[in-house]
Amino acid sequence: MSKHTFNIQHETAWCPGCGNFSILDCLKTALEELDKDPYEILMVAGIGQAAKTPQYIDSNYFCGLHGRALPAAAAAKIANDTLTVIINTGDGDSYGEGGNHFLHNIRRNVDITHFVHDNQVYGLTKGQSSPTTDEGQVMDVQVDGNIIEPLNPVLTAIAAGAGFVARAFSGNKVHLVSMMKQAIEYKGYALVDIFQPCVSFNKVNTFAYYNQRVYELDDRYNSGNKTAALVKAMEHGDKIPIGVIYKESKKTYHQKNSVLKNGGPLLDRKTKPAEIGKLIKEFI
Amino acid sequence: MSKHTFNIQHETAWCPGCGNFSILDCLKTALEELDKDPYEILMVAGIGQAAKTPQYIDSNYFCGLHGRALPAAAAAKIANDTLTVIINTGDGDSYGEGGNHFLHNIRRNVDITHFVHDNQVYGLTKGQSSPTTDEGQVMDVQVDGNIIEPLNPVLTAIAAGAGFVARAFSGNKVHLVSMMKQAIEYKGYALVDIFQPCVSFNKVNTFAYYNQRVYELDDRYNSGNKTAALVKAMEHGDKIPIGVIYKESKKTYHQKNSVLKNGGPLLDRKTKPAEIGKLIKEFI
Amino acid sequence: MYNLLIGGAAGQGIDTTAAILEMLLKKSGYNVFTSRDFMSRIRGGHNFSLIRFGTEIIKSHSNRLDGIIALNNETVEIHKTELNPKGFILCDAKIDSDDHRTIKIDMEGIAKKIGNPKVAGTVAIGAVLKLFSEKIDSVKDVLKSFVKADYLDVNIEAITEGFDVAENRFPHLKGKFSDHMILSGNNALTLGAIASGLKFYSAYPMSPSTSIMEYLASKGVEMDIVVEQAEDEIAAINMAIGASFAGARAMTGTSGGGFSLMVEGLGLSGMTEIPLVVVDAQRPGPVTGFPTRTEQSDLKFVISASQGEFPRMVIALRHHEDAFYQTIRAFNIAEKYQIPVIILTDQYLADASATIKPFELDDIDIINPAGKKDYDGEYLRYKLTKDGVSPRLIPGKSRNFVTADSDEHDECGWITESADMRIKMMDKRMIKLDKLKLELQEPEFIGPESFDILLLGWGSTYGPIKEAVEILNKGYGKKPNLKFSALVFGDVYPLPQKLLKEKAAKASRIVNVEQNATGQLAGLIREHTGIECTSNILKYDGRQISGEEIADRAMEVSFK
Amino acid sequence: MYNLLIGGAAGQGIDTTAAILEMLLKKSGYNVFTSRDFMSRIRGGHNFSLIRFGTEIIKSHSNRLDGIIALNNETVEIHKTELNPKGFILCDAKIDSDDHRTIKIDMEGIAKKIGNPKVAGTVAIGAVLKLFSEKIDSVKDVLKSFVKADYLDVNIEAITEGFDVAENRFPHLKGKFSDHMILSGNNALTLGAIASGLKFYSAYPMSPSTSIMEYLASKGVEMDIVVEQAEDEIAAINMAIGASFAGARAMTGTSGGGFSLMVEGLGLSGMTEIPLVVVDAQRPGPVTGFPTRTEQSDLKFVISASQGEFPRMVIALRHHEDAFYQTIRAFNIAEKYQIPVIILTDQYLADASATIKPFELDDIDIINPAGKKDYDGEYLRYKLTKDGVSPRLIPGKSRNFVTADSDEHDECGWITESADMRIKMMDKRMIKLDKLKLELQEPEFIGPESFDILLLGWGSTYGPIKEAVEILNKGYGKKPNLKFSALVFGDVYPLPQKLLKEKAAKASRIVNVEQNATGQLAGLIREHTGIECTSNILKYDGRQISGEEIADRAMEVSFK
Ligand SMILES: Cc1ncc(C[n+]2csc(CCOP(=O)(O)OP(=O)(O)O)c2C)c(N)n1
Ligand SMILES: Cc1ncc(C[n+]2csc(CCOP(=O)(O)OP(=O)(O)O)c2C)c(N)n1
Ligand code: SF4
Ligand code: SF4
Ligand SMILES: [Mg+2]
Ligand SMILES: [Mg+2]
Repeated sequence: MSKHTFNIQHETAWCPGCGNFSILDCLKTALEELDKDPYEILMVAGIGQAAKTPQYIDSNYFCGLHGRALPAAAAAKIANDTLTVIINTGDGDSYGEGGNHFLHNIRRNVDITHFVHDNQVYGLTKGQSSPTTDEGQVMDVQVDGNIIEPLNPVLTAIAAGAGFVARAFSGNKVHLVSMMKQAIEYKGYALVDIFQPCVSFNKVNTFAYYNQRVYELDDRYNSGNKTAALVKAMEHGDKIPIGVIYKESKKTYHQKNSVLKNGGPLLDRKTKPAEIGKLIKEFI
Repeated sequence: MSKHTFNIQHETAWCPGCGNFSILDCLKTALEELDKDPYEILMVAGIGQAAKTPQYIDSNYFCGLHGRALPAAAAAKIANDTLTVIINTGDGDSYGEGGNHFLHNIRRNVDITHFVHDNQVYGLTKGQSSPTTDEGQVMDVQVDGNIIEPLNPVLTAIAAGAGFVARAFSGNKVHLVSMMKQAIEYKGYALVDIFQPCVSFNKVNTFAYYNQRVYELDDRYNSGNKTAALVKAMEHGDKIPIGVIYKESKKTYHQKNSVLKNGGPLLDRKTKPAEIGKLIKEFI
Repeated sequence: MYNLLIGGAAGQGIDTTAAILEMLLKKSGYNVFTSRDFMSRIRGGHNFSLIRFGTEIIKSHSNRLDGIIALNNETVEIHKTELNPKGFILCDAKIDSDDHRTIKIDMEGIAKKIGNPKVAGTVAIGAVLKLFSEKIDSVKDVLKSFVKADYLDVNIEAITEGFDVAENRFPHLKGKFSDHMILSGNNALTLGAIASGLKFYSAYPMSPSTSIMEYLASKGVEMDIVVEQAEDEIAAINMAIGASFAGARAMTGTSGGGFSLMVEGLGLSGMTEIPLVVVDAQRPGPVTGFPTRTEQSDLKFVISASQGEFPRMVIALRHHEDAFYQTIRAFNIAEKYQIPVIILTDQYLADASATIKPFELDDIDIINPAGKKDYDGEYLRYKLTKDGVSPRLIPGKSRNFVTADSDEHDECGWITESADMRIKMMDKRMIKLDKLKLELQEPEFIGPESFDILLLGWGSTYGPIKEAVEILNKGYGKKPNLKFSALVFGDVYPLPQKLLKEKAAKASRIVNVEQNATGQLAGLIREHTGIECTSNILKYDGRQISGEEIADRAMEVSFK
Repeated sequence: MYNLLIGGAAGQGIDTTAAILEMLLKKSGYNVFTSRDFMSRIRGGHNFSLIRFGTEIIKSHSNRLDGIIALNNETVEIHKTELNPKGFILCDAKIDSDDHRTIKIDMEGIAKKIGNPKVAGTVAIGAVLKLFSEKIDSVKDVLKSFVKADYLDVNIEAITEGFDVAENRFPHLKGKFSDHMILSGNNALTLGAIASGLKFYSAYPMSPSTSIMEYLASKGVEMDIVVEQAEDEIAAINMAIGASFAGARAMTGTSGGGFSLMVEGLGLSGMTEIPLVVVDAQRPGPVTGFPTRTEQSDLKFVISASQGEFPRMVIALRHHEDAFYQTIRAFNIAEKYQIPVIILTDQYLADASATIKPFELDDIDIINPAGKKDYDGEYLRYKLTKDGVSPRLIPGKSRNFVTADSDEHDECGWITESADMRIKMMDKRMIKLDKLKLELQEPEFIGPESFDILLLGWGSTYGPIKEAVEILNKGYGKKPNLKFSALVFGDVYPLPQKLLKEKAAKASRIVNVEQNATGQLAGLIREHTGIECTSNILKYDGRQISGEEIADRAMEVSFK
């Protein structure tokens, strides 16, 4: 049994039936089951519907700029590695406006967890196509159907060098909780791309759509083989695998950085006047 | 024999021995061999050493902002598809500052050609690590060695959905010319990542380093198989393949866009006053 | 004049209900003005529209209500104090309201009865039409453009049912505006861009600018306009510049947050002398701020955005006519001087609809994109000329090379490190402002030639200020003999100074009215003319100031 | 005082040669000031350093040369007109120079002889030392910090050989500065940041800011500072904000182009009240402009950058002492008011080295990052307080939740749509400026209390302006009795006004001196005080104005 609860009394701004509710529930469950102390959790987000998640969970939070959750999160962890840093934000936020940070924070491999509420749409701005919107889908701006091939975030993340890449579905809560726990426990940057039905703006990728297609990866699947993982990540049609697609143990930023690898949390280290005196002398 | 020459009398700002010279030569040769008219070429770049290339070739050019070559190039092509639009710019420009445009212009698939002078370093700013700098390499800012895993641009491009992805080496000019020609002829976004020794700031990835490692892909390699391509793209150690790693025929932006797919170049289309009158009536 | 409020939760269809009602009222002759107040959420919360209609020209909203159409309890709760004693609250039978002014109609019941629970809101339209003594013969014509064909009949039935259960209460005022347009500020702006020959629009969604992209996208094929949703705002502006360089008339649009990301691109347009029009539809900052509300706080920002110095122009839209005609002017100036032109609008104007004369296309001159001719001598893209404007050609359209470089460059466009060339190029670029200043438009003067107090403003506060001047000059408050006039700026940068200096010299007090917290126009005016405002009326709660509020506060500060 | 120029192509090692010479001259007692002029390329072109040394305090460069050390032909060609008649041109035997002032030394021959062609430049150092009647005993000590151990001996030999072939020409002036520091403006700034307890620096390389990152990286392990090269400037500023939020003192630095990309992040710091120090090392714009040259053209930009309104402070560095002490003050103010503070420097100051008193650490007060205490009552991160400053805690360091949201929020940090809360929060944030204004530093007053003409300036023109005032008051030009004084601003925003108003009232003319094309300070002053400058001395060719040039131009404009 967990010592902590992450419930907060705060009305959400989400639509009834939205997949975000399940994701929020699962996150609370995951944190409780991991026995995390709310005061050591830092929730980070950008801007969007998904990005409101931190407001609805009892924890520290930082809701910064649209697209810029990752750099702020990574730096907060660098400053204080006793924090558990978790990003919950949207697909547009993560892969659209924030695409460059996505690529490079994978490489940076700070020990943070990235949950993408992938509703394949820009929700808060009312229904434009996002980087993961299906080709052909008629959207608010894509009036003749989206002509841009969707990004496969899972495949791209593996290719860019991510050490933990998983896919989940808000409609399979037991599985999602398990993915979340594994991602949080993973040492390094962990991505979970979560299918999240948007009842207001995505009439194609509905709950039923996902529910019919997703299947859980079982023990026969070896998530340690990169080539197999790349192939598995490309499976995205009538059947879509959910689970840990790729997992590899890698040295984290903290383990490699010559300042961080020794000594306590960065924020607790004091600058010594004597040391500054030494630097001054070098210029005399 | 070609009708045109792309030579220009203009002193370059490059260091003697720099790989950029060969790339420039090869580009001119490729354009001549393709019998391109200089006035129909638009060279595009960001900012950096490689990004000075357009200045040294007789053509139209647009040297915009650091990291922002791709969006400007794609839009110029959208405006006027009679132009041959070629981007020559650096690894930092393309994958660092410009990473988000890299991801999304792959998806956009406008018919443009992207030559990355990949010297695995920030040259113009004097030797900081770039997204492709090897791990462990001591650089100007990475004084204890670079701790960030390099991006594999070829692998990432294939994963993100690029239809033409090649690797080349400035030291193999015959091969490079062939890659350039194929890339320019390809209908859609084409990437050629070109190893380019930087004699001033990269003391690891030298001419000899590349020369020892690269080998040309031959006919036995099937560049049409995506899984094989992903595997081939990961081959990056003692032996590094050069050649077309992946090629797939895809519909271009122009072929899919409902405005562009019919009618002539966008810039030649006139807005008709009568049509505007119709729009006005809709509000009455 | 009548003031109606329709309120409810997000997702209850207030916007469509209001739009249908607006069009019907306009068609029956009224001048209609509707402003929109909504929250940054998709479902729930509290949103409302203020529909004002009458027989004069209306340019602003009012909070003194004649009627409330409440789609939920909250609407009644929040707004009933704004309702005048003879007003009405129209709502569904199941809504709690013991106010004696309430008219309850079983909208849900009616909707269910006719077979579609979603048309409950439409029942209200019918009832309102009856209350205002309208006819409903031509309802079908209007509904066609708002409702899908399959749902047309049931909606007409809903209106008819609503009409039948209500009674005539207010007389029909019989305006002369049925042949006018009714449209939002953003739609007017977009039409202006289309009329200018826009061929390429790249943007990233951001309220309150998104509707520009939406409207353009819906007309893309028809008007040969490519609308590209970019991966971010940096891409959006660099795409617009690339397209403009290549010869397609281009624009990008965003709100302040996106503009922040476009700052470097703005300088690129300035440095490479590539015409560019950028729309900043302002909302309250800093950063995300109030995403769906209104403010005028980006003025100084856009005037000085980007490193270094280059010529630019900033035009603030004051009303729906401006939105159309000034957008066309923005394109012409961008082309003529080869500079970036920023159009400032805001959520109030962007989302409000107004009734205006159909746009005149006959006397519009469009300056065509760059020449395409060959040069006999050497073609120099950045030729040093007296007025700073060099011959712009389109790449691929002549036997000349067209170049652009963000480094300092020589007349050819080649990178230079020369001190001498630097000075020449800076002077060449900056001198364009000299000629531009000669064609600036003076602010609009409102009110009597002889006055005591001069109000100043810019952009969308035009309507409220105009109304305030009328109210104040009718004999208002403590000093009914005090006379008020106003100057409202459209061109804000470079700042036109002639009329300002003339009127300021006659004023006993100058009162600056802005929808921001620091009085940015006042700062700009003092910087450029030395004229200091006596006091400020500032509002920064995200809700547009009304004529009445300005009048009240102007009275207050006129005695301090 | 002596003025030397060392010139050659990029890659010929001018920087190291100059650095060694500087240190040797300083060690022998001189006050040395070196400014750097180089091109945006790695090899070739024409670069030079101006080394000025003497027995008084030197704060600027001069182009009236006593000696030229030419590593290539071009240097002779370009600079010989600046050389005074008794000056010398020291160069390699193979360089073309028929000027009678030329001293040719077979540097390449000597270098080859002693076994390393690369030390040809070092031979010149030896020769210069001899010309200026220096000793070379302590050369080894100095060389150690510039040259790898393996190359130490050959370099010493090169110096000795050069020393031996030259002759004494200029007397040694014997200064008292041997115990002073000599360092660049960026190094002084960086030391200030380190002394402030900096723990995290994120940046993207950009001239002329890169040397901050380089110096910090070289001391990272020693001083427990994480230096992160970000993927772009947007990441850089968002990382700095994230680290600061989490309790590590953080800074980011860039030039104008990178600052353009940081604009939105700046607003985030303002809105979420997270302390942040941002360095903008200016270079000539617009956009890429002149990447390696100097300008002061980002002033208005940084003052109004980002959408919406929030409090910020802008400090311009005037000289190397400022670079250290004002950086510390920037961190303190950022922390105390929980606001972003922008430090403006420029290429001239960033790259120039000066001789200054060793920094005093004893009387430095560092305001510590946010408290870590628990609250008895409810902890409200954005508590409405009188002075606008709310209790800042560090997440994870207490049993309270620490929040930040870029939307408008309530005292808890939760998103709000309330008009009332909006006004309260805007007022709370903006009111911090009231207290900040009380601790602004007035501009430095230079010159006689009683004067005719007041020069105005800000930032790195401090040295040149100071020198100009000295020149002008010695009886200069057409009106030798005219007296000049100057005010040079360090704090530029909010603008300190007291001394300005006082001195302006006494001036018969006010002449504004700026390294830009539009006179940005003059605009700012007029906006805030109504004071109008009589004329401007503006320079925007990327080369820093000298005291002599200001004196000449001040004379000119004083008679217009
Ligand atoms: C710089 C900037 N550009 C645009 C916006 C407007 N905006 C807010 S959220 C959003 C997209 C949201 O999509 P996603 O991240 O998928 O989240 P969702 O709402 O679908 O959960 C956009 C474009 C913004 N706030 N800031
Ligand atoms: C916004 C912005 N940030 C930083 C810079 C400085 N800058 C110029 S070129 C460059 C990197 C060059 O690296 P790369 O693209 O690999 O080109 P290379 O010089 O190696 O050919 C940087 C960081 C800039 N010009 N603009
Ligand atoms: S708009 Fe979509 S994503 Fe947003 S709350 Fe509603 S259903 Fe969820
Ligand atoms: S610095 Fe490197 S990339 Fe640049 S020109 Fe020199 S060798 Fe080439
Ligand atoms: Mg989404
Ligand atoms: Mg490079």
